[in-house]
Amino acid sequence: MTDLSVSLGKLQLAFPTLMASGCYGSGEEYASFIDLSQVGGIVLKSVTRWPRLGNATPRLVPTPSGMLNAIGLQNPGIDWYLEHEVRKFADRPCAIIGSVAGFSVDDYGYITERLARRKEIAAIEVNISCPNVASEGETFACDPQLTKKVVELTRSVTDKPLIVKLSPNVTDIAAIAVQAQDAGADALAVINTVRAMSIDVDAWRPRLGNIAGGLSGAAIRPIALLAVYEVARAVRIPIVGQGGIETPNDALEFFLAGATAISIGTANFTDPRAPLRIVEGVRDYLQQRNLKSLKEITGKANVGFSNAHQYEGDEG
Amino acid sequence: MTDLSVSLGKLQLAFPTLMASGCYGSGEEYASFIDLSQVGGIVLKSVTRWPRLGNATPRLVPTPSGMLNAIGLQNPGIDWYLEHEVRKFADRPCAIIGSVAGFSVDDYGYITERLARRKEIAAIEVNISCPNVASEGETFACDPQLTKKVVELTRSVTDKPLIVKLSPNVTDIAAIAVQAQDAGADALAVINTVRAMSIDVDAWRPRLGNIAGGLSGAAIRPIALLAVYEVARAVRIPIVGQGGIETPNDALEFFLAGATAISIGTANFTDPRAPLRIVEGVRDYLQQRNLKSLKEITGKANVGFSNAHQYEGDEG
Amino acid sequence: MPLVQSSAAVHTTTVLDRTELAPGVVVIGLHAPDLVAVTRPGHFVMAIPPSGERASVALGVYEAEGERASFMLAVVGSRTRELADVAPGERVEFFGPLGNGFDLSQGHKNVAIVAGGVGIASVLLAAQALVAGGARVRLYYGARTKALLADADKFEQAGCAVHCATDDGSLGFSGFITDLFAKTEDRPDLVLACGPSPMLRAVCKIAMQMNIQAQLSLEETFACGVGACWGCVIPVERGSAQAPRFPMLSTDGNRGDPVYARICREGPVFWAHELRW
Amino acid sequence: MPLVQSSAAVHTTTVLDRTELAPGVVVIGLHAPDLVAVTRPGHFVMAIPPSGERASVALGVYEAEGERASFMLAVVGSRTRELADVAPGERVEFFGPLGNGFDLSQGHKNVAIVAGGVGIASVLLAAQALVAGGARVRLYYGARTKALLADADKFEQAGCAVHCATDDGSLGFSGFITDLFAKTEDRPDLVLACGPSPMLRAVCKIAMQMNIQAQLSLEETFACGVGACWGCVIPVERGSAQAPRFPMLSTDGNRGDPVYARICREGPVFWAHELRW
Ligand SMILES: Cc1cc2nc3c(=O)[nH]c(=O)nc-3n(C[C@H](O)[C@H](O)[C@H](O)COP(=O)(O)OP(=O)(O)OC[C@H]3O[C@@H](n4cnc5c(N)ncnc54)[C@H](O)[C@@H]3O)c2cc1C
Ligand SMILES: Cc1cc2nc3c(=O)[nH]c(=O)nc-3n(C[C@H](O)[C@H](O)[C@H](O)COP(=O)(O)OP(=O)(O)OC[C@H]3O[C@@H](n4cnc5c(N)ncnc54)[C@H](O)[C@@H]3O)c2cc1C
Ligand SMILES: Cc1cc2nc3c(=O)[nH]c(=O)nc-3n(C[C@H](O)[C@H](O)[C@H](O)COP(=O)(O)O)c2cc1C
Ligand SMILES: Cc1cc2nc3c(=O)[nH]c(=O)nc-3n(C[C@H](O)[C@H](O)[C@H](O)COP(=O)(O)O)c2cc1C
Ligand code: FES
Ligand code: FES
Repeated sequence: MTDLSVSLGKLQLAFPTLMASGCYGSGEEYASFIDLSQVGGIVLKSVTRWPRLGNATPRLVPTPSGMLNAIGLQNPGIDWYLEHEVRKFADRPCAIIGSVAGFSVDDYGYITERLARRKEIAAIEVNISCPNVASEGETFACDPQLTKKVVELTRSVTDKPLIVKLSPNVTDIAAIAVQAQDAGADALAVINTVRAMSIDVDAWRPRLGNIAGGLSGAAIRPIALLAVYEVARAVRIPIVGQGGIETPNDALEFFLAGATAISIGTANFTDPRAPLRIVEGVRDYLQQRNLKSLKEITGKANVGFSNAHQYEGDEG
Repeated sequence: MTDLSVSLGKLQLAFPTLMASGCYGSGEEYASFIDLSQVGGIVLKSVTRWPRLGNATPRLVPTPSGMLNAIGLQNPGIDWYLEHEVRKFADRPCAIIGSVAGFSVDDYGYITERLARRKEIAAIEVNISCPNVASEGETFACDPQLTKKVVELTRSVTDKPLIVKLSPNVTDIAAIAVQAQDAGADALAVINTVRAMSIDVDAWRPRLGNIAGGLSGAAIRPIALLAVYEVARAVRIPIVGQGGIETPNDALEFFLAGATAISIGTANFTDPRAPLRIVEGVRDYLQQRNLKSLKEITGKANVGFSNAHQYEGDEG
Repeated sequence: MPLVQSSAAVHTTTVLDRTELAPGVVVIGLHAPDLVAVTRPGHFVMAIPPSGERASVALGVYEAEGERASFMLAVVGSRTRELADVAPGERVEFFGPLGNGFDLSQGHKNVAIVAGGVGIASVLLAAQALVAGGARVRLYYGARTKALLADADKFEQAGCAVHCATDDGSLGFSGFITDLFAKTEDRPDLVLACGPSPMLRAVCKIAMQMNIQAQLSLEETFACGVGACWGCVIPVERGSAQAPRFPMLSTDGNRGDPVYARICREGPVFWAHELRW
Repeated sequence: MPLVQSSAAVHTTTVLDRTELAPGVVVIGLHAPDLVAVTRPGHFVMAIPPSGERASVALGVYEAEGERASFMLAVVGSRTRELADVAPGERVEFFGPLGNGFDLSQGHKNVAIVAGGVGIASVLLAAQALVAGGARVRLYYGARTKALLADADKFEQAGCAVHCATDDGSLGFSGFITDLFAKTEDRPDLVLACGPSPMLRAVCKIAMQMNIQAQLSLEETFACGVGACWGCVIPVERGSAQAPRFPMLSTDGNRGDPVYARICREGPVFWAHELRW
């Protein structure tokens, strides 16, 4: 049997497929379409310290091969969440990974500590690629120092696996990745959405209520893939690749670039069976090549700059 | 008559449409498909100090709603260029804008000085979003200090209009834009391609000879649009918007975001008439609304963060 | 008043028939007995474009009888174009039925249905169910031009009185359908409506003035269609039947009214008096 | 030996006919007298996919006679699928003809043409011109399976001897067409070839061994198709007829051989002995 199980630190996953935060509710929304025991895990919608209404509408805009979203972390806040929501996750047939978002370094520690204590939660994803009101609209993941502080603090409050989710909206994602690793992250989620916008030319107004939003879907796949490739060359901890993964071929690109697992977000919106088709296709690929496990391909396209002409290479 | 002329500093353009550097050769390649007197200007392929072979092949990869390229600035070098190429541009019926690329700050000054002296060249685009061997693979446009140095030097060697071309692969493009403006740029080109990659899962190898490349086309349009919007709020000089512009509607989004002119690159590959269709559609739009010139819409979607809920807004 | 809950699955179906009602408006009939068995008036599905390259598209369930269900498609962009191009014998996949449909459980006896454009597709099942339940049902149906009214006879066959309006006056009343509806002297005890947003707002206002209850089927850009992404929200009254049952800061930034409900999950049908738009 | 130069324009044409040769292989006939007037053997066009949402696709000009030109399309992805789906009466736009075609000016008398798969589309005009010029012409045509060889009779009609091979042995020689060609005892004085890269490399090797001149029509991913982007290059001998006429560092990083030529502009047809791949 081809082995598709992977581990992210101490977190064992039967399949290398996570359902991306904010795209899968708590899994209940998709339970009538696919057998949730066939996915590796579900990353819950990010939760904050206080209840949040989320952003003004519209919150979604379709774009070429992708979509913009600006949900604004609509969620009930950690108190209600712990009291009413978390217990519902107990009987999910796959790993449940909490996602925490904060507006100060302190928020992350506080929420992580409370959430990680619950047995229903197998691991915590630290979403530092959301806005940081304290530092004037920048996200934590855009600042190596803030990244370090958040990860150190969350590390100090739990032994459960910590996945730190990075932003692509930076000059050097590998440098941020190294900070997160050195501060104690068990794994890295690469990447969150790419900042973008759309304008209604009849109304002379941004289409999103929030003006700017995050681009996801196939359009960003090549961007996400390079981010994974570069981060993989810089760190030793596992990477959860994400950004526009829709097919087995897409998933394989991310494994070859250096991802240990992948997350599937927007592709579920097109077809809820996407995670099953991806796992099936990846299994076929390994079997056809007599490969026993994903380890045999992880990072294998991660070649050095061996090309003789690389020294003069660029994207001009 | 609706006025579609615009100016970028002292550079007057009969139409707001530039043909993007590296995508249009020297215009001769497209002369049998469209009347070049109907485009605002042509930005030539970037030229370097020495002849360059360019990158190893393959150099192109199609991606969802876009493409990757890693040409590597194949060009004959400034000496041959001045002697054999530039004179051919004399009779072009639109503005000819030279593009210079360098591997050191000094390169930019040297090439700009020599190229700008030629009467065939109406303005210079300073392509600082290409690799900088001196600073280890980073591009000049990723570093505010290098941006400043390059622009100051090129400014000191010519009075011709200088358009500085920025990279989207940075944490804060507006900050770089301000540096370029303060150092003497007459206009800014926003954006160059987005760094990305693709992997061949059969060969276990990156698809591009150069490993990484630049993503262009409709996929990056929402990313480019936000970059223009943010730069427009930070600077006083005109912006040449670019990235995935294919239709009149796309062009109008960029004008409303704050672009004075636009560049068209990848769309020419799909249909060489794209620049004409865009100009026609923009003219119709203005006429239908009784608007006399593009000035009446430039930056008009550039609203403040007036939304009541913005304070809690993000892209989660 | 809880609205009807759906029971959803992924369906792989075969195209039985394809009818072009007017330029750019197509009805696609599918062999879909499993959908027919569970769908209720006001439900929608998410149709997966055949190439799989594009996002799925929300479509109201138009007809559902025996083994055949159908959708009415207005071609407005690349996804609806691709779906409208399918030929009989080809495969169409979708997931659903989704959302909460119309609440027809309260024994209303005199019902007016107001529909605009392809909004008509979301109300035929409701009209049939109401007539079957003994209600007197009128359809007010508006469209840009005559050709688009082609399927109005389905409502006559169902036993409804049909009143038409066209923007260009090519058939029936010349003007907005809501203007025609506003003139009625036969006050209904329930209004159902589906169509473009401005039409729904007008219906809402008229219903308030007449002091009649109204249920509106709303359209928004959807991503997931199943309540997972919180992208399709609309402000509703806090504490209303359709408001999410957990704390939220309000749209005023205070712990007050209103709050956001998901159109795809708490809707797409909302009671007019619970909306705060 | 300068190759033929083209004279290009944007063409808007109407589909005359559409023939499915084999599953996934289609010939589209277009009313395109302006293209017929200027196209030469080995030319290609960039076809604009009807929706305008996708990049244009390089296609060899297959037939060109009277007012009709045709293209042969192998459906391999979304762009070729969209183009192959057009129906008679619909509009197809393209720009071209582009590139330098085959050089048939040198009075060769005994020509072998080696084609693989839809590569056949790029050599029919050459075969016709050679026969018309008095040459004896043989076609070696290989494909995966029999069904794909459907159009070989066009070459017979043109007066060529046709030798077929299929990978699965369903028609003609069982194996690669190049293996069949290598066995010939009738040594041609010129070889033309078009097909997948491994086939072209094999042809190149055989031609060298036989000491015959060969012209190869190459395929690569194109962006512009007109020589503007330098994306489609291949290493050629510095100083060869097809090498760009300006200084370039070589592929060895020195000022030596080879240098990069654009397949779309300096090619797509190259003399085998000038390539350095
Ligand atoms: C609950 C629900 C039920 C629906 N039921 C139906 C149905 O039964 N039949 C049906 O045809 N559609 C229905 N719709 C609308 C349909 O989902 C959208 O029109 C469709 O997603 C558009 O996809 P597209 O890719 O073709 O167009 P896009 O590319 O997304 O849009 C193209 C252009 O059309 C505009 N546009 C988008 N939607 C509409 C619209 N509805 N009317 C006019 N212009 C529009 C856009 O602003 C854009 O300019 C329903 C929507 C919802 C939420
Ligand atoms: C000068 C020239 C002339 C050409 N003439 C013709 C012609 O006459 N008829 C024709 O059908 N094609 C021809 N081609 C090839 C054609 O341009 C490409 O196959 C087409 O661009 C593929 O577009 P797509 O979007 O359908 O596929 P893509 O989405 O680009 O590719 C889909 C998949 O098919 C693979 N693929 C791409 N091209 C081929 C191929 N040629 N064979 C097998 N697999 C492939 C890709 O690697 C990918 O996996 C020519 C190419 C050139 C450069
Ligand atoms: C509607 C939507 C909501 C999202 N919400 C969150 C969130 O709350 N927390 C988070 O970490 N990422 C969030 N994301 C980002 C996704 O988890 C994922 O990283 C991103 O969409 C890229 O993957 P994809 O292209 O497969 O969707 C959201 C994405 C979408 C489309
Ligand atoms: C094939 C190709 C080559 C390019 N070469 C250059 C170049 O030499 N110099 C430069 O400044 N930009 C270059 N660019 C970037 C374009 O000028 C343009 O900024 C970018 O492609 C975004 O616009 P688009 O999406 O309309 O193509 C190149 C782009 C492409 C696709
Ligand atoms: S579309 Fe996702 S919650 Fe409604
Ligand atoms: S494809 Fe652009 S130069 Fe050949």
